[in-house]
Amino acid sequence: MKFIYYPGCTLKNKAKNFDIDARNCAKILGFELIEVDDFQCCGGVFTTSADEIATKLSAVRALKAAKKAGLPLVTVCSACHNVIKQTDHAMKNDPVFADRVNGYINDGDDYHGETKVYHYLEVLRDITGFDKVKEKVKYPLDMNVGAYYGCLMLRPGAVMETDDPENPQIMEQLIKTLGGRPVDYGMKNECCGGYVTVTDPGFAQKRSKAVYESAKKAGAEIIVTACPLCRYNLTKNGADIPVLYFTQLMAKALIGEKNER
Amino acid sequence: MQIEEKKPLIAAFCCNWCSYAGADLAGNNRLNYPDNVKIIRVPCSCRVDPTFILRAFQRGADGVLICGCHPGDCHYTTGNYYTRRRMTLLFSMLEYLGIEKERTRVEWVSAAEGAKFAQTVNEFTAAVSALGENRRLEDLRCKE
Amino acid sequence: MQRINRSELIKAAAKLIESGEADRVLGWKKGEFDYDVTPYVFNSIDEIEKDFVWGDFCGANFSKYLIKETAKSDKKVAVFLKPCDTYSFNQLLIEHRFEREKVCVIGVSCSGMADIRKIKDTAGEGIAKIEEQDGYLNVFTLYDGIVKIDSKDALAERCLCCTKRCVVYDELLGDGENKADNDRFAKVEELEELTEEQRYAFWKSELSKCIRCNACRDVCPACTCEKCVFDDPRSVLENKAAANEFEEKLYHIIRAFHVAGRCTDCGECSRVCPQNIPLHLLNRKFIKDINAFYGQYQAGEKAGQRAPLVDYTTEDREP
Amino acid sequence: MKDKNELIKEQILYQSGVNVRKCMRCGKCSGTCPGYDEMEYHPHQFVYLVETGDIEPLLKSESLYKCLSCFACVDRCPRGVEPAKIIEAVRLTVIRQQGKNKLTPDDIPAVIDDDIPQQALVSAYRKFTR
Amino acid sequence: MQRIGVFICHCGSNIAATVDTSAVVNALSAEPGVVCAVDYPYMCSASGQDMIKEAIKEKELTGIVICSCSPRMHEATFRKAAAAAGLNPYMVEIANIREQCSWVHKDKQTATEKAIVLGRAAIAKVSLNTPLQPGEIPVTKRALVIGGGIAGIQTALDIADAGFEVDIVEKKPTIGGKMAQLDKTFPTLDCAACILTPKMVEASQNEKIRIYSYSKVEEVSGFVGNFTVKIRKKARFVDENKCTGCGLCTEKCPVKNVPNEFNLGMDSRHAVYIPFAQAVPKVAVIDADYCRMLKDGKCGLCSKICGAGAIKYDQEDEIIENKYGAIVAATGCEPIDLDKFDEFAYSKSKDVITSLQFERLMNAAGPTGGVLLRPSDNKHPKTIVFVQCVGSRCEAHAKKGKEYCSKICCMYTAKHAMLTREKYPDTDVYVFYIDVRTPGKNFDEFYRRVAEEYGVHYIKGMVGKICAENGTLKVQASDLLADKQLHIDADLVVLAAAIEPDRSTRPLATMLTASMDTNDFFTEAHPKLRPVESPTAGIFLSGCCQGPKDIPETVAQAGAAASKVIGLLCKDRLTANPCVAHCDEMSCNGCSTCENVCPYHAVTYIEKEFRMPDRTTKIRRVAQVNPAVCQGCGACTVACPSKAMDLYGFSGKQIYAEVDAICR
Repeated sequence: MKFIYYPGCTLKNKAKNFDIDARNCAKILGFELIEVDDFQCCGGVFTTSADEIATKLSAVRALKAAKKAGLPLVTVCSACHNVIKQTDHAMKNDPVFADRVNGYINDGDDYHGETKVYHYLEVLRDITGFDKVKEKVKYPLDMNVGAYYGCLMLRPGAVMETDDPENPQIMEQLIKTLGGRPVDYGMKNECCGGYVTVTDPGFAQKRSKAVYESAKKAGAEIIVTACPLCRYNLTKNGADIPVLYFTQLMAKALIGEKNER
Repeated sequence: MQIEEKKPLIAAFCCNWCSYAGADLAGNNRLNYPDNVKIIRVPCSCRVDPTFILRAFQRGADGVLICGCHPGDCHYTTGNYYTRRRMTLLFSMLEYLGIEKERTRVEWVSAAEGAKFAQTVNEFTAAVSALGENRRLEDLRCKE
Repeated sequence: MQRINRSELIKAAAKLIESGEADRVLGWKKGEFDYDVTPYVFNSIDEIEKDFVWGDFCGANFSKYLIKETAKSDKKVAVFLKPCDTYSFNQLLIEHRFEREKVCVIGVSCSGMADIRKIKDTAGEGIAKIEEQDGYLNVFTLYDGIVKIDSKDALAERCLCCTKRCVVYDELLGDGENKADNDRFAKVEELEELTEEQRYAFWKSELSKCIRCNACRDVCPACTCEKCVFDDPRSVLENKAAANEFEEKLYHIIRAFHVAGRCTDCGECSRVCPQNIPLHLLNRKFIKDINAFYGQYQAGEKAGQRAPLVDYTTEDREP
Repeated sequence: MKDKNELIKEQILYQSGVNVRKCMRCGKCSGTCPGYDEMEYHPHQFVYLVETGDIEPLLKSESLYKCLSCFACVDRCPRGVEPAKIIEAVRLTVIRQQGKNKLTPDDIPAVIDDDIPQQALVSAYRKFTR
Repeated sequence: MQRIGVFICHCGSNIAATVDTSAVVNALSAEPGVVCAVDYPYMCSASGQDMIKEAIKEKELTGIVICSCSPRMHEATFRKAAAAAGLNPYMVEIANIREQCSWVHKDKQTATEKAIVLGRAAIAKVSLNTPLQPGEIPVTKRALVIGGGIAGIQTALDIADAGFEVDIVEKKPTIGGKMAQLDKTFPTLDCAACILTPKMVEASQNEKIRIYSYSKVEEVSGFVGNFTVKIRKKARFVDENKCTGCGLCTEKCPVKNVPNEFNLGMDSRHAVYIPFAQAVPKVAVIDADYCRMLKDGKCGLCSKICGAGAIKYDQEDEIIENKYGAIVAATGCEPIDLDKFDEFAYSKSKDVITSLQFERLMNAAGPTGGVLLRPSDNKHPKTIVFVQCVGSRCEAHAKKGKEYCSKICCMYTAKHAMLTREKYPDTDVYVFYIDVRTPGKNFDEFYRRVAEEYGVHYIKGMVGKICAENGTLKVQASDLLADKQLHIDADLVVLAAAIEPDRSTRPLATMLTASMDTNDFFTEAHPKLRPVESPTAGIFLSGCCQGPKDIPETVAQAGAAASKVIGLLCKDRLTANPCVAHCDEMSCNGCSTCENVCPYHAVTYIEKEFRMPDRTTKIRRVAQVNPAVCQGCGACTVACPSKAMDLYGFSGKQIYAEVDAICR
């Protein structure tokens, strides 16, 4: 199985591990990630305003690249996933928006939501299958892991359709598959403070603290996430347990500590 | 003998349960309306066949009014929903053929709406009178 | 020029007869003139090989014939249906007019049919013979010799905007799809743009040509009533000939209304009208309105679908 | 003639695509909002004040920059009102005015550290500047 | 040729003051077919009627026209008079020259002209009338009630009380329904069991009532007065006639860990069980999903210890076919699934419960013996948060919850709050509400007492998020009036879940050909005037299957449904309205168009053999109208392309004649 892969800028820079482990694990699990040529930054957030076109063009270009290749598009970063999925939804369901975007790009190949968009986790669950992942586990994890979803991967639920936004299980399933013990805690789908960390660090700190305290109280020894900003906020704001990307956790179980870069 | 100008003639089909009762209520409340309108009682507005309307025009009616229960209140639960579709399409077709659309009208009149019935008849009669005689859809043989 | 050639059709029909699947075939037979093709029930392969024709004049839609034909015997009848014919076929199935099990449908891809009127407009009267060759029609006329007409220029109006596909078949010859991109409602819209007086004048001049030959009704695959209201003394609408203007209008309005929501827009009514009345413009008005008011609907597209006039939503528009 | 307030309201409703009249005043958005205590005006008030057309105080409020766009209010609203989209539309009304950017390049060096992901800066820029 | 008599009423001066009645007499007597035309001050009076009767006999009239008030006033009167004189009552037509003429016009000349036109139309119509005989339908004098909750029990008791036999079909092993699970009832706080169980017993002991418990309706055919119903009596593996309900088997059964549905899974029961102590019938039932004997053939303990020899492992489902004159749907409601409301941690914490679970926790026969202990650790909760409108009043596109108000939640939540504070005054009780809706006798007074005297914190606002953390439920909510976000550490959270029709309702409605709304509640024949009847004749509605209701309303509606049933069953025969559709088979295409538009499913199709003019025969599909079911709306007549469908009393020909008369 082949996918067009949209890593996003942060994964090329501050979150290289996230990207490298995603690629390594894909190799082991037997699917191929073909990076989008010259991808542009997704913009980090989806602007909900009806008259915002320009900020969504890079997502449309990525979607069109996948459409052209005739392959599904996959992302690992929750933020990229959110922007691309929401843009795709708008292209599919909002004809006015789609007309304006297509009119702007105007390359003779209009896009109307033809590309299937997956999050890496969805590929594991819906295409590879967790049972297949399980077969490849060499070093089963023996720890309590708190899955941290944040908001971008889940909401708006009607568009993202990744999982039940109020009680997601996809990362828990992965943790179990890898031999770990998922820890359920109330704040797993609440916001870490997000981009407000730039303008109001104190506020972001409160939100992050609430999240990792909740995970710790529930017995988590480690937190996994799919978002570089979540990881940054939690780590910077005093999480005293490790915060890893879920791909890193997978790499631990599939490849082992030693091979960790 | 003086030749009178022909008064416009209007045939009204009223469903037994709402609109006919609404017309009765207009009477009970002594609300005046023009005598041009003659009411034909049908069990439900959905009994009104398009040919009844064409027949009326053929025979010299200048306007045709169809009254039924408000959608959702039909005595037979769904009858007026069919009426609504049938008449929408029929009237659109008549307009397409060049028949003035002011000559046809559907109005939902409940048994409590005597005033609405009277007002509808007033307005409709005025609209039809303004058009004058129906010449586009009549059968000359019926004029003797 | 048809995409599928005659021999393929014959092969398909012969196979059904040989295997005993069907014992007769409803197809097109040569008529008096090349352009005058008539429906015929072929009872043997020999007969088919001899008289069966397939070409640009095979416009006739056989769906309606199946009502009587299926009732004749318990054996299956094979029938050729072009994409547009299959919609009529389905519509009749929806209305329980015959049993699907008694018919073998051979779906035939169609490249559009020629309109003899268009040919006559170019070549004039006195057509002795028409041959098809490489996308052209060679028209042999008594007065002007051979006139060469591009097949495309002779295409019937209904074919110029055909986007139909074979929606039902047991066997399909070719892809069974058409993708013309003309707007079939263009003429309707043009009329709608006119003033009331102009519309009235248009229809008055068109409908006054009507001679009440009933050809439109007799060919119409939606007009399959056991007893037509215009023939039924009980109906009060009965009359044999239009006595005046009103009756022409009444007849055509009522006929269009009776088939509204069931008309598949096959265009047979206009094809057979000896007076060239554009009757399909009445049907298309209803189709256009139905699409605009109640959502896109194509009669006969799906088995079991509910016609718009026997359906409703609580939110329908007001008349 | 429509007054300025009405025009702003119309603009906000168009941009957000939200029908504020669907709100039944349950306050679930504000019950669920993680930024509540940082805000002067709360999600339900954004919806309500846009509905009444009393938008001026919102335009002046710092609350505009406290919304995390976490969409919890959007997902949990029983009436499908989507308060976060209203807040975003109000914010855009402000920052699209000349010189009203919340974040300027000069602000960046102060907040930047070695680990901050590009994503944070890009997102904040997109939310807080024209 | 018809011989028509025309009778013109003055109605005192009501008509005569505006209409020149003698001019009308003159004009109408000249109409073809009219053999007599007379006027009289009061046609509806006894002497006026006598005049009509005499004229019918004397002049051998075949049809009469009365020019008078609206047919809605006196059509029935004049039809009776005609019948008394030997004329078919459907040979009467009324010209409405009062309400629609003399009362709305002022000018005598024009009013007179119009009266003449209306008279002519009536004459034209009556000339084409045909004598109609109202059909008669025999009535099976037995009713079926589907659902054995309080609605079904009350309906059955009332029907039986009137002397008719009635059967109850209940899908559970016992009747009682949701009410049996309740603790106390608002606003009087009667114990639910104390008022319900006597009714259950009464139903079981009433010789007119037969209870089919653990059964369901499998098939329904027929029409009003004549339904045939197949009932599947599921195997309970216990002989109902032998079992004494001693309960020995239910104690000895080795399978003990079956979630107890009666207590909503908060405790367990055995594989053989009696749902609750006052169950009716008090007969054990074996749960085939858990019983070791039925699953693996190993055990048989219950059979060994049953003194009555009632255990029957080889019992099979039984199909019973009965005939009924009327059917009452009383299938009730249930709380919605809260799977999609995990912002309230419903599936994460055992201490987030529904209100129905709370009823069981407060109930002396519940899993905790009536002591309020929370499910996770059996500790007494000190802080309880009630959340109202969970899944009610949601927008349709939000895709979770229902659009309607569930109606009962405000009151039961007030009750729960009160009972909690009364029994455990040391408990803090918070109620989060959007609106408190308490229309009902003594309802608002009750709610005010809860708020004012019981120290319950009523907070206007909604809970946004609940996190379960180390045994504490962290409740985050808004207090709209204080403009604050609240953070409450609760021990127990009670969600007032919306109620929805029982899941069995939709397939049942299909069987009954009764219509439903988009929420799967049954639709009533008229929302104001016929609230307990379905539009389908002979089907009646009782309780929450028609819409959310509390107990008093349910009981009231149950009684109303019963009285409608009694009214039907009292009759030996039903007189059908003869103005119904009929099909001319020769013209019928069999196209099903009429079937599609008929709201009553009165049209069916048969394959019929026809003799053709050429002496061959032909089998054709043709429509048949069931005159007992048809209500005569006429939708089919217009839909029919060949006009094979026509309507007695309002035939196409009659209406054309009226049109012609009016437009003459």
